[in-house]
Amino acid sequence: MQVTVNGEAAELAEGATVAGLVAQRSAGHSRVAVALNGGVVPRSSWERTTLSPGDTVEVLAPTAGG
Amino acid sequence: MQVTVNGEAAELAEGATVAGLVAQRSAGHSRVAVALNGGVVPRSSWERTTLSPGDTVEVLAPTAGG
Amino acid sequence: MQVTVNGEAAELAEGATVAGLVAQRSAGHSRVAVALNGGVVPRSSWERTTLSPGDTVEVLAPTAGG
Amino acid sequence: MQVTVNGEAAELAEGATVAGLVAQRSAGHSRVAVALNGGVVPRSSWERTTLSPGDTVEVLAPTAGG
Amino acid sequence: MTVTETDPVPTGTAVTDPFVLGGRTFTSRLLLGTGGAPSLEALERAVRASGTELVTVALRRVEAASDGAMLAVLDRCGVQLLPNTAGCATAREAVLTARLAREAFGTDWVKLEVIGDEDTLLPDPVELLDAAEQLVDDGFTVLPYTGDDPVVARRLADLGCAAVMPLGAPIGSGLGIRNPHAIALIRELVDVPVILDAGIGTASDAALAMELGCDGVLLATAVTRAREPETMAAAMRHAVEGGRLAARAGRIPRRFSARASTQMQGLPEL
Amino acid sequence: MTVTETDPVPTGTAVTDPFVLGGRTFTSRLLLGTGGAPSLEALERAVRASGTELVTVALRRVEAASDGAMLAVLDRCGVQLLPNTAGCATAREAVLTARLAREAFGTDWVKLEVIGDEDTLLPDPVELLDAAEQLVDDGFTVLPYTGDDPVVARRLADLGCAAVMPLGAPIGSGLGIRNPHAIALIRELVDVPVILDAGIGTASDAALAMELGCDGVLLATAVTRAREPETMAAAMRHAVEGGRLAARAGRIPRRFSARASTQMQGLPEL
Amino acid sequence: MTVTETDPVPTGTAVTDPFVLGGRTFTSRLLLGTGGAPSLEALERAVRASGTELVTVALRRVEAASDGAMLAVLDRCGVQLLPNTAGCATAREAVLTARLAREAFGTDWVKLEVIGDEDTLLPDPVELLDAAEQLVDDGFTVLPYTGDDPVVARRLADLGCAAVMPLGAPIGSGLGIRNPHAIALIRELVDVPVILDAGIGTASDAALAMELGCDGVLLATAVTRAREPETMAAAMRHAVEGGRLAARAGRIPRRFSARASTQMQGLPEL
Amino acid sequence: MTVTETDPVPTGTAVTDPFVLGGRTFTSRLLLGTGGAPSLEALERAVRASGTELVTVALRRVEAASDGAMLAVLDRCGVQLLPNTAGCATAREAVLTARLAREAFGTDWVKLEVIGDEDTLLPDPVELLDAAEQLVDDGFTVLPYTGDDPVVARRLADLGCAAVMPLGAPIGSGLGIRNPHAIALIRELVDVPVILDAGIGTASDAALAMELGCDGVLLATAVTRAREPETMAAAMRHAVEGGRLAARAGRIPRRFSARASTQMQGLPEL
Repeated sequence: MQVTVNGEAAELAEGATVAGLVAQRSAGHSRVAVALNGGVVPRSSWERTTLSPGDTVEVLAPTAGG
Repeated sequence: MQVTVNGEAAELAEGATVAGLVAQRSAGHSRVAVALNGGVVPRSSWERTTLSPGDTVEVLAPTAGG
Repeated sequence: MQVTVNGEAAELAEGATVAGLVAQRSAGHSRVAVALNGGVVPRSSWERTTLSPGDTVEVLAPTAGG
Repeated sequence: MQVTVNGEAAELAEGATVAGLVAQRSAGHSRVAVALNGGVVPRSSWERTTLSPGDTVEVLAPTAGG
Repeated sequence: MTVTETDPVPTGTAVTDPFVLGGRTFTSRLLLGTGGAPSLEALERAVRASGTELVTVALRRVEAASDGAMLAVLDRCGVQLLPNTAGCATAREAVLTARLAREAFGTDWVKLEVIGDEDTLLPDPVELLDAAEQLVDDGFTVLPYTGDDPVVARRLADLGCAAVMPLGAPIGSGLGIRNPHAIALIRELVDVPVILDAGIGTASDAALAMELGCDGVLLATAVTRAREPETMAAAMRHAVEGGRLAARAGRIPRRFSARASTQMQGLPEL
Repeated sequence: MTVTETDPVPTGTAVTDPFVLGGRTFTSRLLLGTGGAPSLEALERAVRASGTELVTVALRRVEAASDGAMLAVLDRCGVQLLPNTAGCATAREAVLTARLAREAFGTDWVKLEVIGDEDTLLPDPVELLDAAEQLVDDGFTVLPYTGDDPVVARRLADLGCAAVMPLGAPIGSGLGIRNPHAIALIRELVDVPVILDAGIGTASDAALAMELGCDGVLLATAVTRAREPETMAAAMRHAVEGGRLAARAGRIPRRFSARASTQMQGLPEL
Repeated sequence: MTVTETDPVPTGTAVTDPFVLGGRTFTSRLLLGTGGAPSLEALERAVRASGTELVTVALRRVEAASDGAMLAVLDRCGVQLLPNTAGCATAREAVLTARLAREAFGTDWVKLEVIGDEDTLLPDPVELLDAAEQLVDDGFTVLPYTGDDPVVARRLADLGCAAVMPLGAPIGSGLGIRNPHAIALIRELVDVPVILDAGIGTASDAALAMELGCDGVLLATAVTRAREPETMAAAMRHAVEGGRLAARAGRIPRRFSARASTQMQGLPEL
Repeated sequence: MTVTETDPVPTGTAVTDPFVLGGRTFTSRLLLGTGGAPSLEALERAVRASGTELVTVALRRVEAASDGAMLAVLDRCGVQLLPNTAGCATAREAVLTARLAREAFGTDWVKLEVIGDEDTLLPDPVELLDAAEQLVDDGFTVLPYTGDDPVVARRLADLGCAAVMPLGAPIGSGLGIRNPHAIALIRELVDVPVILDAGIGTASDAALAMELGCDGVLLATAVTRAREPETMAAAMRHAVEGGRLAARAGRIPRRFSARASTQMQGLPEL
């Protein structure tokens, strides 16, 4: 199915979860946060949160800031 | 009847109008404005605007300002 | 004879006067001043002031200044 | 004899020395300097420096300074 | 010293640079407040010496208001009146005051003030923006007194205010322009006229405001409470015109070291 | 933009306050340097727009000097010439230059400059004091360009200089008045006129100089090298007059917080 | 406060003056931003030299984010992380970013930034107040980056922010504190800690912030983009401590003229 | 320079930057005057907290001089004494006073002061240069208190003074550095150490002096007359070290607008 991840179109398998997406994207990052369609997905819900076609996901990680 | 004019209690006759109140209060002032219960009373309505018990009236005139 | 005028060597005839030098140099300048060997030569003395070999002369004229 | 010490007239015995004057004046001060008639009297000369009538002496000691 | 009331317009240079505000064209870029003058005569002399064409006035309860004489003076001086909303602490009060002023003075121009602190008399940006929006929608020509926050200034301009009037320093403080950098940023961020309002203490403050790119200066206390209001009014007139001319003349760049103004070429060896 | 040459004197107020310098009385308190102007026509327009009555000139070797046209322009403007000693590094050179200038220009007035550093063109106080003393003894009306050291300024005044001319910043730097405190101290320490010389970059600098108590301002580069010399000249004229008027008007005191200019008494409850 | 005479290092004086922020007690009053450092090693050296206990971090898309090494460095330094909402232009974005940061970093502290202009990166007071209210209600410890408007600062404090963080000048500009008067007014108007954020360029800027009554200073660029970040970090540590001590020591009053520090009594006649 | 990561106190960074003055090497760049302290105990606490290694003292008539206890305190603190010539108005007096001080204190170091005005206590450059020349010829290590005139400063350096000590403002005024531009010019014009002397009021003033390129700071009143002399002494120690480190660190350039410290790349769309 077609979703948008970090601003770009991505093709995911049906039933793909946030947990799976994070595992696939966040190599080397421990503290990751996920926004789904403008809301926060708590880490505790990653496993049970399945993505749907057209979803917009942001997978974020720490960086330097002022 | 009892009304409040410029922050002080005032005793007016039944049927008193804004026009009458202005005439009584604004000696020496040409450009006067009147607020009745938080709204503006246009000069054109002064004659036909009668006051009711408990009304709050502000009769204002020009002064120096920065 | 050899003199220095405005920082450059100049060959003048024996008996040359300051007046002559000024006339030759100051075309277009009305208010000119002359220094001879570090002193002022007043305009009134130009005619009678003859130059000697080795003299250092500065012929100056007005210009813009701050 | 009459001398001036630190701006005030003082009566000293004939033959009085700078050393004697310092001893008399500089109680509690270790590092003292003496000026006699506008010149410095080195510590090494205090003993042999006798005062004369009319001398002006300044006996100075350390104090706080900016 | 005195200024003759027939005092001519300071120079022909300024009239070549009209000031368009709220769709009207003014010759003078100095707006004068009337508060604080020691007497009506002093006020009239100051108004005339300043060359102002736009003066601020207020509304108060009739018992406390000055009698009609002040308006007679201002009418005689031929100046336009600009009512203010001084003393209002909320958008609601300010909007109502502006509407009352429209009734009293027959003008839809308003100097919008919504104060957020009684000691500093600094504006409250939230209430100010709310009031500005309502009054613009109601057809007023809104001249808002604001802080020197460039983002607030741009929001006011975007709402349709006829100008923005950032402060130099608190009202009546005479501290001048505390943050020239902010005024310069405001000048860059908005397209409407910028009028420096509040804080001016003396002539060089007003000149600096114009050099920073302001289109005009509004002041009251600096003139009305000066030892000689009329003299200070004339000073401010010169300062605003001088500052405006300097801004247009294109100043020399600042240099850490010197640059000779007299040519060194041809320097004699003496 | 242009300034009509018939431009009237900015206000009647200034003429009530004449400027006495070297025994002569001037209307204008602005002294203008002629160096740096892009053309003689630009110079003439600037001189006229500035309203100056006293302009500085220099002496150079005839080959390098501008032709007589400049003097014709200045004569036509009716201004008094003030020769300078720019470029001199010793008292001897400066004294000789002053005497040559007296010959050339027929005036015993001199703007005395003795430079102590080539990059900053700052004056050398030791050579300056020496030259000033010699020239005063020789009957000159000495106007010394000095730093902003109050003690040197007082020494110059004590020597009999007709005025002291402290700098605001290095010549041509346009940095304005780097040390207003020092200028205020000089004003307190000397009884002769104080003329702020060098450093002025724009109108507010000139106004500030006058507000600090200076009796006049001397500038060249700020006008002659501005993008529009004539416009800046008019700006400086206004600034000097405005600053002078402000100094006489008695400014309001500075306050940390605000003071309302609109009366709060009679404020309605809306 | 007292310093025992045997105390070899005056920094000891500062530890008697802890900094309470958001219910926690800190020894250091210097908050350090991590952005702009040339390398992780440079960052670590700067963090250690600064003595900071609280450093800001951000969230970005994983592809663009620095790898975990930065967090490892900060953990090793034992500092608390303070996530920011840099880049957000609306209250909605900022609130969501704060909640994401809470997930990622496991902290409910947030440096709240809501930018109103892309060039100056100045905060938008309206969106900022909106976001602050939502986050305070949601239990966050909110440290808002705001302009130097005292009224906005007080509104933020009244909403329950743990501190207010007014700017000295635009982020990364290095212009220092453009309006010390405004910072002093903010100090008077709010009871929560005031942390000077943005604009600091060098040590004296940081010292001045503390002397104005600020409780702390937050800076990033001034250290991370200095030629020698570690050296500047040490400089800032000294400056913040020195400024804090000076504020507590009670400075001498300013005097127009001099007051001798050496006694004149007993001056000899030489 | 480097800071070992285990270094707990960044003051360690300063010791890598010794201060060579008059052929001796100092760790501290803060010179402290002893005048004005409320008590000897307060003086000792301040001296220790300041970390100074060089303190000024004076000579007065024995009747008026403090008893020997002060010297005992200073000896106990292990600081070097620097006699001054405070109160002298002529070169002759100053030279004689320096020679008397050499006798009394057994040092040929002298802080040379020749005052030209009693109210401002500003130095007289002519007498100062005369005295400096005589004392240098007599083998003294001369540290002259001078104005901020760069040409005078260079003349003093050319005469062989071990340093130049320009003022920031009048002695005891607490006005800070009135003319940073002049101090920066002095730093450029002389090769000897520059020590900012007089005018310092608070920590940020001292930090600024060092950032302008000064090698040290001399102050008395700012510490001795502060409400808490010891606390202010510690503040000044930090400020001087912080300012020195900042000068060496290479500050960021000033920018009119902003530069983001948080990367914008990878900003999420929320």
